[in-house]
Amino acid sequence: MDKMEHLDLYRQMVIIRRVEERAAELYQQGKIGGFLHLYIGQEAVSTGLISARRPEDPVITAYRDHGVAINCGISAKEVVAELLGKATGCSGGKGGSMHMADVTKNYWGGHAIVGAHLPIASGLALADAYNKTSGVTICMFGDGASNIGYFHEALNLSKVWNLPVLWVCENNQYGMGTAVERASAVSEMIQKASGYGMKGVRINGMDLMEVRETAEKMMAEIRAGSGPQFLEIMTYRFRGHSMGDPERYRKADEVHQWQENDPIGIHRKYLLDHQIATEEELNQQDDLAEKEVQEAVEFAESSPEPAAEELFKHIYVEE
Amino acid sequence: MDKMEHLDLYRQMVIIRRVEERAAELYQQGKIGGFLHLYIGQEAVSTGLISARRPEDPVITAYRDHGVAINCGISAKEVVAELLGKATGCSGGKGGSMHMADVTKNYWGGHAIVGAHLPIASGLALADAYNKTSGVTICMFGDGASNIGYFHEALNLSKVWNLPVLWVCENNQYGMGTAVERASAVSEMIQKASGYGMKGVRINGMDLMEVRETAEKMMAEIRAGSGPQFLEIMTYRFRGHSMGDPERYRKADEVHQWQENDPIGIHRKYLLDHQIATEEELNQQDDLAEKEVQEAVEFAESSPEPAAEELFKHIYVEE
Amino acid sequence: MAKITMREAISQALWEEMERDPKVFILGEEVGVWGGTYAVTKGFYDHFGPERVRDTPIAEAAIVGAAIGASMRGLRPIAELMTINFAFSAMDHIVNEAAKMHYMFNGQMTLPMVIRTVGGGGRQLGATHSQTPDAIFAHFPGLKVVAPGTPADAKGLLKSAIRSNDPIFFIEHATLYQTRGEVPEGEHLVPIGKSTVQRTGRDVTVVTYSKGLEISLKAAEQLAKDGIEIEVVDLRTLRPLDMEPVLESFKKTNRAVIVEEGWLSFGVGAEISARIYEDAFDYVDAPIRRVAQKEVPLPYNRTLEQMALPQVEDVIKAVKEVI
Amino acid sequence: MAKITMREAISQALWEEMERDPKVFILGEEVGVWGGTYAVTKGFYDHFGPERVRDTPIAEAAIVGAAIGASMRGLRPIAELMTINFAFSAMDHIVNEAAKMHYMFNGQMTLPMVIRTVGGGGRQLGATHSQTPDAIFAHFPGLKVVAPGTPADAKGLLKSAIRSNDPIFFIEHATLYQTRGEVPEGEHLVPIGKSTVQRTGRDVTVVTYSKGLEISLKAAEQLAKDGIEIEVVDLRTLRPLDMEPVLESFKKTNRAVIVEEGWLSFGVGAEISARIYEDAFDYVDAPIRRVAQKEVPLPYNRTLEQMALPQVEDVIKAVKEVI
Ligand SMILES: Cc1ncc(C[n+]2csc(CCOP(=O)(O)OP(=O)(O)O)c2C)c(N)n1
Ligand SMILES: Cc1ncc(C[n+]2csc(CCOP(=O)(O)OP(=O)(O)O)c2C)c(N)n1
Ligand SMILES: [Mg+2]
Ligand SMILES: [Mg+2]
Repeated sequence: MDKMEHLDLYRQMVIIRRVEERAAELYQQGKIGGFLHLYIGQEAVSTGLISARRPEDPVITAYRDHGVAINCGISAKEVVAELLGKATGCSGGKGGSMHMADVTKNYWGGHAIVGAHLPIASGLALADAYNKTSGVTICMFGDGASNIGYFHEALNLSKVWNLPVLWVCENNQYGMGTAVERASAVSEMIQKASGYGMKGVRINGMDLMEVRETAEKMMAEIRAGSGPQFLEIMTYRFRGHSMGDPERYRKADEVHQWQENDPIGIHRKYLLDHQIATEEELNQQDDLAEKEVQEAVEFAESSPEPAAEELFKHIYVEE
Repeated sequence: MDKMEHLDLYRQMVIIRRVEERAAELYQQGKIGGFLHLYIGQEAVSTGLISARRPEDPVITAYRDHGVAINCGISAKEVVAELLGKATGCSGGKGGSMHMADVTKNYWGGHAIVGAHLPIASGLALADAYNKTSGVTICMFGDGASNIGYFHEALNLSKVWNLPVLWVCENNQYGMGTAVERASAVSEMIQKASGYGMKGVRINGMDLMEVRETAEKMMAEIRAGSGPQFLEIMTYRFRGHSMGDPERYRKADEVHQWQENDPIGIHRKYLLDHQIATEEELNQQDDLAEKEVQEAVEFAESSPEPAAEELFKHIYVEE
Repeated sequence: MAKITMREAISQALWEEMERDPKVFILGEEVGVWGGTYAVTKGFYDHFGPERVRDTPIAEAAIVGAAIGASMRGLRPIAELMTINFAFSAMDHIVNEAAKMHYMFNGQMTLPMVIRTVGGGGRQLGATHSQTPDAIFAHFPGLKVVAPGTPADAKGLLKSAIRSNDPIFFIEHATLYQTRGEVPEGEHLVPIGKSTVQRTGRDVTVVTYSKGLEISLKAAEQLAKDGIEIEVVDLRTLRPLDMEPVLESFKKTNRAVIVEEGWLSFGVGAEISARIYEDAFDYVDAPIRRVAQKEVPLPYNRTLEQMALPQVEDVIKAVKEVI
Repeated sequence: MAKITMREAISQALWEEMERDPKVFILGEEVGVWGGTYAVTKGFYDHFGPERVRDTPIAEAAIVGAAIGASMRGLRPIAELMTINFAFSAMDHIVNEAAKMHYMFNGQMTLPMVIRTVGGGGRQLGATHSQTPDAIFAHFPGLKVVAPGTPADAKGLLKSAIRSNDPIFFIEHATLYQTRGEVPEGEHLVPIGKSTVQRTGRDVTVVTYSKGLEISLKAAEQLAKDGIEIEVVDLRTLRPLDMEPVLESFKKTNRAVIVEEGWLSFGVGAEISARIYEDAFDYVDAPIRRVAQKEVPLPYNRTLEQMALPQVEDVIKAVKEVI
C-alpha cells in the first residue's frame, strides 16, 4: 500500500463516521424516516475488507450499509441524499437507508431481510463461475444472520458448487438485543464454517490492517480456485441497533470499553507509529472528510424530491 | 433384551418388509394413489431406534413413514387402510402414505415437506423442557433434508435452548436422485453436528443391534440433560425413491451389493449365531408377520371409505 | 372504562392470559430482554421469566415450527413474528404446516397457537418492510386470520385467540399502536369470526378492517359534514369471513365501498365485492368501489409512499362516486 | 402443425431457448441426472452439461436466491421449484426479493429470471402437496405470474418468459402435462400479459386459466349439446391482468362464470368478478358466479379429493344458473 492509499483509507473511515453522526442528527430532526442503522465502531471492517477487492469483485451486504456503500465508491452526497429520500440518492430515494446500491460500482446493496442476501450472493458468485470470469463475491452479514436458514442454504450451495465467494460475518456480538451466546449454538462463528468443510478465519475487526491483509490473502486463494471461505471479523457497534434502541441488553461499561478501542484511533496510531503519515497530514484528511460530509448534507438537503411519476416507474423493465 | 423382545423386533422388521411389498403391489393395481415411498432396506434403522424409546418419547419423521408407524405401534391394518384411503386408516384416509400418525402412541407423523418437521420437533421437545417432563423427542430425517434451512434453524434452536431431542439422520446416500456428495458440502452428516457444537455419532444402520444400543445410550444421556445430540445412521433404500423412479442416478450393481447386506438377514443371522432364537422360531415369526399383513390387506380392502361429510370435518377444532 | 392505546390493550391481553394459564408462553425475536421491538412485551421478561418469554434466534421458520410442535403437545404458544414481512420466511410453516395439521391427520393434532405479527406501511421502511399482504394468509383454510382495528377489539380478539384451539394468525398494524380507545378491564372476549358495525349510517356501507378502519372513520366524520352518513363495517377476522353484518348493512344502503391498506389486485376488497354481488345482487344500486394501495412496491420517499397508500380523501371520493 | 403434449411443448421451449442463448441455464432439484421429476428436462443434462443443467440441494430459498443473484449479473436462470407447494419455502425470495429488487433500487438491478413450478391437485398427494395457490403470488407487484392452459401457450409463453427481463413466476399444472394440442415448431412467442378467447360463444362468458380451461372447455362441449354456447376466456397471465378480452366478451354475453382450481376465498375469481362489476356494471344481467375449490385442505382419499375439486358439472351448473 502506498501512502496515498493509506491516507485514502483513513479518510474513508472518517467520512463514514461523520456521515453516520450527521445521519443521526438528521434523523432526530425528522429528515430521515424509517429505520437507521449506524455503522459507527465497525468502520475498519468494511474499509479494510473492501480495500482488498478488485473492481470485478461484487459486494453485497445487509441493511447496515452506509459504510460499505462509501467504501465501494458511492459518494457521501449520494448516500446522504438517499437517506433523505431525494432523487439524487444512489437509489433515487426509493430505497432509503437499508437499500443503497450502485451496480456500476459492482455494489449490489443493501438488503433488509436478515440473511436473505446470502443465497443471492451465491448467485452473484455463480455468474463468475458460469462465465469463467475472475470475480470473487464478498458477502457481508451479521452474527445474528448466521442463525437463519438462508445462511445454511447459501453456504452449503457455495461449497457444493465451489463458488468464488468470501463469506464475511461481522460479529458485533449482538443481533439487535440478543447476545451471540443467546442466539447461536456456537459462540465463535467460524465453528459454523466447519459444518460446511470450509476454511474459516477469525480476526480483530478494530484493526484495519489486519482486516485488509487477511482479506487479501483469502481473496487471492479463492481467486485461485480454493472455493468459498469464511471470515469472521470481531467488532462492536458503538450505537444502538437502530435509532431508538433502549439498549437494555448491554451495560454502558461494556460499550465504553469498546469505544476506547476505536478503529479510527487505532489506525491513526498505526499510521503515526509506522511513520506513514504525520499528525498534520491526518488532520488534513479529517478536514477533507469533514468538508466532504458537510457538502454532502448541503447537496442532499437542496436536492429535489423524486418526481411524482417515479412512483410507477421501474415496477417492471417492460411495461 | 429378553427373547420375547428379540423376536418381537425381528417380527416388526418382517412386517414392515411385507407391508411395503404389498403396498407396491396395491400401488401397481391402482389402489394406492399419490406418492409411495417404501422403507425396504431401512427397516433396522427405525426398528432399532424406536425400540430404544420409552412411551413418553415423542417420535416424528418424514414421508417415508410406514416403517416408523409400525414400530411406534400402529397396526399393519391401520397402515394399509390409510394407504388405501379408508376411514379405518390411522389418519382416517385423509393423510395417505406420507401422513400417518397416532398421537395416542406419541407418534406425530409423517411429514411431506422436506425438513419442515425439524422445527416442529424442536417444539415437541420444548414441551418436555417447559413441563419439566422426561420425554426425549426422536426426530428422523434424510440426508437430503440436512441441506434445507429448516434443519439449520431447528438444530441451532435445540442447542441454544438445550432441548431434549435426538436428531437422527437416515443417510441412505441419496435424496431422490442426488447423491450426498452432489448436494451436501460435507459427505459425513455428523460433520454438520460440529457446526452446532453437538455430539455426533455415525453408525451402521443395517445392524439393528448397533442402532438400538447406540440410541439407548444417546437417549439416556439426553434424558440426563446433555442437550440435543446427533445420530447419523448409514443405510440404503433398496427400491426407488418412490414408485416410478427411473433410477438413472445409480447403478444396478450398487443396489445389488447393498441388497446382499439385508438388515433382516443380518439380524436373523445375529439371532441364530447368538442362539437367541432357532430357525424354527424365526420361521414362525415370519409366518406370523405374513399372516398379520395378509389380514391387514384384507381388513383395508374391506374397510369403508370415509363418509362424504368427512370432507368438511376437522378444518377447525371449533366451527 | 379506561382509555388506553392499542399497544397497551394488546399487552394487557397477553399479560392477563399468561397470568391465567401457565401453558401460555411467548417466543420470538426480542420479545424478552428488549421488551418487544414495539414495546408490547415490556416488563414481561422480568415478571414471567425466560422460560415463558423466550427470546429466539433470527429464525422465523423455527419460531413458528417450534410453536406448532409445542402446541401439538398441549402448550399454548404465542409466536411473535417481528413484522409480517418476515412471515414469508416462515410461510411454509404457517400455511403448509399449521394450517394443514389438524385436518390432514383427521383431527388427531390440535394446534392451540397464535402467531402475532405486525403489518402495514406508512413508516418509510421501504419495499421489503412495509407490506400489508393480509389477504394472502386469508386464502388458506385451516388458518384463522384476525386483524383488529380498535384497542378494545385487539384485546378481546387476542384473548379469544389465545384461548382458541385453532392456529391463529393475528395481524396488528404498526401505525395503530398509538390509537386510543376505551377498553374493558380484565375479562373481555371478542369472538373470532364476527364482523361488526363500528359506525352506523344510512347512505353507503364502507367495509374495512385494521388500518382501513381508522381511515374510514376519519372519512365518515368529514362526509358527515356534507350530510353523508356512511355505515362502517369492520371485518376484524378475514378467515373465517363473516359477511352477515356486511350484507345486512348493504341491504339498507345499497351501496358499498371497500377500504383496505393492501394492494388492490387479489386483495381483501375483491373477495368482499364478489360476495356482496353474489349474495345481495338485487340490492345493488351502484357499482361497488374498492380503495386500496397502488400496485407498487412501497418506496422509501415519504411523498411517494403516501401517494401509494390509501388516504382519507380516497375514501371520500369513492363514497361520493357510489352515491 | 405437430400435436404434442404440454410436457413436450414446455420441454421444447426450454431446449430452444437454451440453444439460442448461452446465458440461459436451469437450476433446481432433480432437473439434471434424473431428467426432471415430471420428465420435462429429460435429456438436457447429457446435451447441455452440468454447468447449464444444475442439480441443486433441497434448498428452495437458495435455488431462487441464486437465480436472483445470477440474473442480476446478466445470466438468464430458469429456477425450477419441483412443486408450487415448495414455493412457500422460498416465499421471501420470490415475493420480497425478486419482486422488489428492480423497483427498490430505482431500476439499477434487472432480474431476467423465470421460476418454473408445478401446481394443482387431483393426484391424491394430500394437503401439503396439492395446492393451487396461484392467486397469492399474483398479489405482488413486481412479479409477473403466468399459468398456461394449452400446449401452444405453454411453449409460447415460456419462451417469452425466458426472453423477458422481469422476474416471472411460471405455473404449470401437473395434470395437464399429458394434454395434447397443436404447437408451432421453433419460434413461437405468446406475449405475457394478454388474455385470449379459447372458444367463442354468445351466451355466457367463462373466465378461467390453467386447469380451469380444460374443465371449462369440457363443460362447453356438453353445454353446446343443450344449445348453450359459452365463450371461454383464458387469462394465461394473472399479473399483469389483461381484462380487455374478458370485458369485451362480457359486454356481449352479459353473464359470467369464473372457473379456477384454487380455493374460492381471496382467489382469482374474486378479482375477476370485482373487476367485471367495476368496469362493465351496466352490462350485468345476472349475478356472476365463481366455481372453485371447496375450502378445505385437500384430503388424500380420492373420492373426498374429487368432491373438493371443481368439476365439469360444477361449471355446467353455474352456467345454467346465470342464464
Ligand atoms: C428475516 C428477518 N427477521 C428479522 C428481522 C429484523 N431484524 C433486523 S436487523 C436484526 C438483527 C440482525 O443482527 P445481525 O445479523 O447480527 O446484524 P447487526 O444488526 O448486528 O449488524 C433483526 C432481528 C429482519 N430484518 N429480517
Ligand atoms: C421442501 C421440499 N422440497 C422438495 C421436496 C420433494 N422431495 C420429496 S422427497 C425428496 C428427497 C429427500 O431426500 P432425503 O431427505 O435424503 O430422504 P429420503 O427420501 O432419502 O428418505 C425431495 C426432494 C419436498 N417434499 N419438500
Ligand atoms: Mg450483530
Ligand atoms: Mg436420503
